[in-house]
Amino acid sequence: MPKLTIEELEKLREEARKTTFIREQGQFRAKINVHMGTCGLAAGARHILNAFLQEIEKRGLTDVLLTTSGCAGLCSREPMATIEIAGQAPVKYIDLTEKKVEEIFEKHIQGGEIVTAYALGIGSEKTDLS
Amino acid sequence: MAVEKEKLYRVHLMVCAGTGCVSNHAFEIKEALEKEIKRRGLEKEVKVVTTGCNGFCERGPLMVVQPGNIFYQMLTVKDIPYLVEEHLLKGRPVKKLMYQPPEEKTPVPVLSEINFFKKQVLVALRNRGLIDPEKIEDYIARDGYKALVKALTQMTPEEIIHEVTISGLRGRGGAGFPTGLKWQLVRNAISPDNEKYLVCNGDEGDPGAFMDRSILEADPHSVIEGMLIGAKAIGATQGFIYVRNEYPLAVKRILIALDQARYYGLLGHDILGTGFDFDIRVVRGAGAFVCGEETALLASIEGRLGEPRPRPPYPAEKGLWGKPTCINNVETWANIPVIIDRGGKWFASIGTATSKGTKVFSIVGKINNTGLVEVPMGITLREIIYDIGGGIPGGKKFKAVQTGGPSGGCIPAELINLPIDYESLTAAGSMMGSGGMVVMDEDTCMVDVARYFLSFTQDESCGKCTPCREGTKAMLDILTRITEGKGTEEDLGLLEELADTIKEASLCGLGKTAPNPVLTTLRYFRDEYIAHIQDKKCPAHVCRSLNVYKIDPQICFEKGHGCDVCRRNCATDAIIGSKGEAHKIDQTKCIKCGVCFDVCHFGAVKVE
Amino acid sequence: MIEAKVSDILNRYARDESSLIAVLQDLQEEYSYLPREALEQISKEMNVPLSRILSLATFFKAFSLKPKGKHPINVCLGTACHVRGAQLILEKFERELGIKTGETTQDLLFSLEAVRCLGCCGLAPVVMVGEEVHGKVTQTKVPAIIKKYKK
Amino acid sequence: MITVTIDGKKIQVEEGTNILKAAEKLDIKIPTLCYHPLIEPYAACRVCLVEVTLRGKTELVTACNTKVQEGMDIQTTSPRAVQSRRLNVEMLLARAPAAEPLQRLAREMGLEKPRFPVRDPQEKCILCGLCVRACEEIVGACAISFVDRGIERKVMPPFGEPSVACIGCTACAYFCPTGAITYEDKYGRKVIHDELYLGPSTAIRVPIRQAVPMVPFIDEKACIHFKTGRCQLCAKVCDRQAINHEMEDEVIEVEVGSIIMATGFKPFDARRIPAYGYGRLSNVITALEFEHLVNASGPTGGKILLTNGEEPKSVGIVHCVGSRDEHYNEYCSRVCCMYSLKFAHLIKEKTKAEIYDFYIDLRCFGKGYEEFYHRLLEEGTKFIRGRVAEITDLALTKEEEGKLIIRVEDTLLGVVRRIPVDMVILATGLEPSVDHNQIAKIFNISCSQDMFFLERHPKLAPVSSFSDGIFLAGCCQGPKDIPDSVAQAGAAAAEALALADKGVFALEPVTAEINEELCSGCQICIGLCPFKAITYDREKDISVVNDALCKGCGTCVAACPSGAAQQRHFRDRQIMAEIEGLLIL
Repeated sequence: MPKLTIEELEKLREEARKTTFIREQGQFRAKINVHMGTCGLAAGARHILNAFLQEIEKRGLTDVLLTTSGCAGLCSREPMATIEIAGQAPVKYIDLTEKKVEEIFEKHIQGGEIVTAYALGIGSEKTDLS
Repeated sequence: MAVEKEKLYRVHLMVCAGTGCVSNHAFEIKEALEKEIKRRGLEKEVKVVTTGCNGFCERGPLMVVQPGNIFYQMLTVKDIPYLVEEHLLKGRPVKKLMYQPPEEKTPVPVLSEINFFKKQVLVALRNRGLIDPEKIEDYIARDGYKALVKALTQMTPEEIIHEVTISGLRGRGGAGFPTGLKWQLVRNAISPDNEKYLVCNGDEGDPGAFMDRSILEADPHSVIEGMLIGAKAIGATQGFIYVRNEYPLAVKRILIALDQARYYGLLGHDILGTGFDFDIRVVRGAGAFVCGEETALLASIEGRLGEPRPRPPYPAEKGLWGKPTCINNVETWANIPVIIDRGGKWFASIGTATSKGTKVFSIVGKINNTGLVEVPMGITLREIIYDIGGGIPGGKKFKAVQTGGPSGGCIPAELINLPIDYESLTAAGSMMGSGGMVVMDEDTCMVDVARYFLSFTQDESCGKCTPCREGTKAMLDILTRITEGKGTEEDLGLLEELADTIKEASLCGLGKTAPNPVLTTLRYFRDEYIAHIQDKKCPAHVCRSLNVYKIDPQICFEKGHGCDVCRRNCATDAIIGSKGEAHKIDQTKCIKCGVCFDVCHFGAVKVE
Repeated sequence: MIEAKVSDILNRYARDESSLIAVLQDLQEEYSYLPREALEQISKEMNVPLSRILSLATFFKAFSLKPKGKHPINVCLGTACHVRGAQLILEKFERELGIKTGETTQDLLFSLEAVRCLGCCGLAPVVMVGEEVHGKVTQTKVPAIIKKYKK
Repeated sequence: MITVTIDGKKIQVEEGTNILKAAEKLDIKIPTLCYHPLIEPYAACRVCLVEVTLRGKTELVTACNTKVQEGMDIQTTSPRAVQSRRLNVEMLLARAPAAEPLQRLAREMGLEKPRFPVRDPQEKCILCGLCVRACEEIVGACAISFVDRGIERKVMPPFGEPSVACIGCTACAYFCPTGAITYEDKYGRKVIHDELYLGPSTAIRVPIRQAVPMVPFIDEKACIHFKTGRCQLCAKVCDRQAINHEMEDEVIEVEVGSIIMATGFKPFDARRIPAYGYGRLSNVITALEFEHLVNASGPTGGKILLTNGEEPKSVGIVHCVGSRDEHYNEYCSRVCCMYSLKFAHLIKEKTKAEIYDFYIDLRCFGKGYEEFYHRLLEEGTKFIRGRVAEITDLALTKEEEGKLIIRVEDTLLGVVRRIPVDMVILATGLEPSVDHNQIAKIFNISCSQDMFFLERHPKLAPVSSFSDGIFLAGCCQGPKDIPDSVAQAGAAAAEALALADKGVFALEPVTAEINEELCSGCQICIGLCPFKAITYDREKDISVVNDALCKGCGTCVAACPSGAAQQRHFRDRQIMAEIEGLLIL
């Protein structure tokens, strides 16, 4: 599509942003942290991660950050993910499946409503560090 | 050039592919990463992006993991499998590959927390490490060509020039001429056939300076966009980017960027459908420092000898092929899009009263964090050297910093609180120059440094005018004499006399500034000259003719048991002795190369 | 042979003087020096006086009128390298190769040049052999570097 | 006009004037080395530095390329300027200690020896680039250029070899202020390098010394402008703007009533007599060359010198070179005897040389000529009667070494002599001019046996030719000295004037006519008519005689196959009647 018009340039910018936004240190509306320790991986955390990724891509969101972290400590309830909406306390979800991910994404991340059925609890553990 | 639709990845690995890191095998790291990611089946989630220079060259090869801004440094191919498994698979950043400041015990994981990066304000380098310089889409995503749209659709040439004028931007190539004023001059200049040219000076010749290279490598489109805006402002239809041929990577990336911009119609005829025409050609330099001087550069673009000509007429009136020509340096052009996008006032809010905005410096020499930094004008030398540069290695004493390359001068340790701007540097006898900073510690001989810079300018003098051609040679002869212990006190007077005349009488900037390193070292470090002349000693043990290498027999025998390493490494068989006994140096054979000093593990070799 | 190559290079550019330096650069890349016949041909075909070509060819450091070695060794004498002892490295190379700076070994394997700043100041002192960069070089590492390319 | 102050004096100069020229107007001299008014300023030597204050800013600028601006205050002798200039000269002196203008400048500044090491005491080049710029800007040859850079910089043709681009104009040497570029005087011209031989050394010259009119001309073959399209310096420096390179040769048609031929002669080419060694032996010269030599405005300023620059101690003058010689010209050239005597007299007057005159007969026929000959005898010129057989430099005895030996039979003594001399002057004779054959054809003039133009009658019509209205003057008719030439020219002019004065011309009635009825139009007569008097009338298909051109020679009458051509006064009928009359007697 050579020879851009000004509108096309803006469209191209929007497109490009959809894939590069994660490099920015800007403010994200929501942060998803998939716990990927050995146990998490064994329990299928990979699929959960991919499911979240697909949701973001499908919706073309640039304000939702997807990260991973190590073992969350509760190995029996893996795969787990922590979702944090800016300004709110983080929520840990347990025993995730791809189907649950879709629901959580729709209701919690997009709708702002915690899906209590899958949630372990709100807030994080207290630590001495940091 | 078909554009593939980009996929969303959860992780971007930003591998630095600037010249420094490439020299450190960054591309091998990239290949290893890709191989390992594939092996682990992560190729759909993790993307490897090669970026331009990140600035922290000392620690290369470098990689930043996004999101999270996790900074890895000094990577080797061996580290990669572990790094991929731990960080990308298990989500556990690898501490041992992170940067650990010398004075602290714990590594710093996040890039923005590292002192080297913390104090920097990125304007010209705004995209470094964040985009793939070979992808125009990455640049566009970060508001690239937004300023161009604004300039083309909402601003008149006068408004553009006005915006640049109120920004207070001054030429970043060295002389610090107000950019807005220069543009106005070129705009006002009359060209018989209405043709005007625009040139980007990327002939970065100062040894120890590499900011232009870095910008061209990391963010070529910012320069192209700046030139497009400049072209609209002054009414030019053709631009040239003059790049040193010693920077092959920069040449390659700028050529790719030009192709991409042309593909999208951001260069050529009827840009973005606004009826504006402009195109850019790349001209490679061929190895002559003097071509950084604007009239010499223009001659060289025309295919003539890179020899300066008298000014006036200035290029703004009569430049390339006699037409009005606007020459700005790479960094200046890269600043333009931001100024247009965010407004001149915003830019002017950074910096000092007379020096606005930020400046890119390369800090090299005897410093812990060698690299490229962008800082607001007015920052003190101390902040740059200690806070950003991490101080002097090995706990040595800071002696001086040389700014402005061969045209600049040495600023002594006493002036460490000097704020960095055009005026204060000039007052201190140095200059801003293109932004090279060479840090020197107590082991640096200032006479040798002066001699070094003079040998550089003498070697690079084009030979046209008498003072520069003959004068620098005469000065170099004297300095060489002094470093060999053959100097006399009259020599200092003659040096000063020569320096004054060369400064006043030379044709171009190269000659006019060539004596600066000598003049400033004479001003601040006269005692070192005197030591060379009167005591025939080099206090820093750098001037080899004045050094004497000796082996302490006691240490050699007791600690090293006559290890014989020095004898085996000696180039001239000047070391006498055999294994198990104390060694000796035959001074008649010694060429003072210092190898024995370097190889002795026991400190038995001494320099006097 | 040379004639065809030169024509090939000339065809890459517009035949006006502003392309002259680029043509010479390509020629230098092709042959590692500027052969006399080639310069004479360029002069004729580009309609540029030979004297002007010669003055360019001797002015710019990138050009050489004499053949270069197979492995050009460029020792960086930039500021950062200088303060970290690059001069000694250069002299070590001179001694090891038995040639002076600017010369080529008899077997046409190496030529030794001093250059001003390769832009890798973080790795000072730096030596570039062909395209390969060697950083943080010491005098004792020099023989090994030479040996690597002797094969 | 712009007002500036130079050394405290105010002056008004035109806009665009450089400081150097402005100062010149006040008789203030600023030293320069790399500046030349005909070449673009280069500002490289930096010895014309002056201190300039403009709008409160004071700086050193080069006077050669800085244009004056309103309100400039220029100090040519400020301590700062003087100091910088002096040091620049000192530095240059260390580079080129043998450069004379530099030495002079240094002495004026009170400099004896430079404080910097001298690399080459013989060096003269100060790298001012005038040669390079002249070769490029003015000549357009681009045969030389700067090579290398910085302290290694030098001027050279490509690869240091004689350049194919060089046109041998020696402009480089001309503009070189220090004599660092030299040329040799060879083949009678300046030679920059041996591979080149390109005609005479200057393109603008006077045809010969003492030429009349004394007007120079541009030799297109030697002129740079006609080779490269550049230069035109002569036009730039000519105040009267008398030079126009665009001018071309043109053919002018003039209708005249009569023509005086004065096409002159050419001197005999002495090379044709190999035994005399002309062109091979350097001190054997021709009479004309001696005239150049002895001329006060000549190459030696009128001094009689040998090629080695010394005065000759003995000179031989050989008469009758190419004249009175059955191998070349049998006739006597008439002037050689007398000019040879003049030469002998001049040599005697200017040098103390011994003079030998080798003659066959001395022909001193004019008024006062014999007396001149007697004076020469008294002056001690040695006259030897006999034709010179050979001139050689092969010495047989010690006295002959390094000399030219004239071998001659002294017919008065009847012995063969070898006479060693330093210089030989060949008294070359006069020959018809190079193109006399063509001229003769165009004007229908007959030539005599010696190939000079033939007069109508040696006694009764010595200045007329056989063509009416064409007269002869001077040596085109035969060898003559100046008085004879002048006399004949006067006579020719009088003849021409007589025609013009009358305005009408009475034709001889004895001309041919063609009877229209008998003429078959065969045109045989047209080809035969020596005076081109018959033309062909296409309409009537007959030949027609032009009465004004016909000389009544009768050729056409004799040749006409149909008897259509008849000669008035000599018609067949009349001739037959005459024959009959004779037979009756």
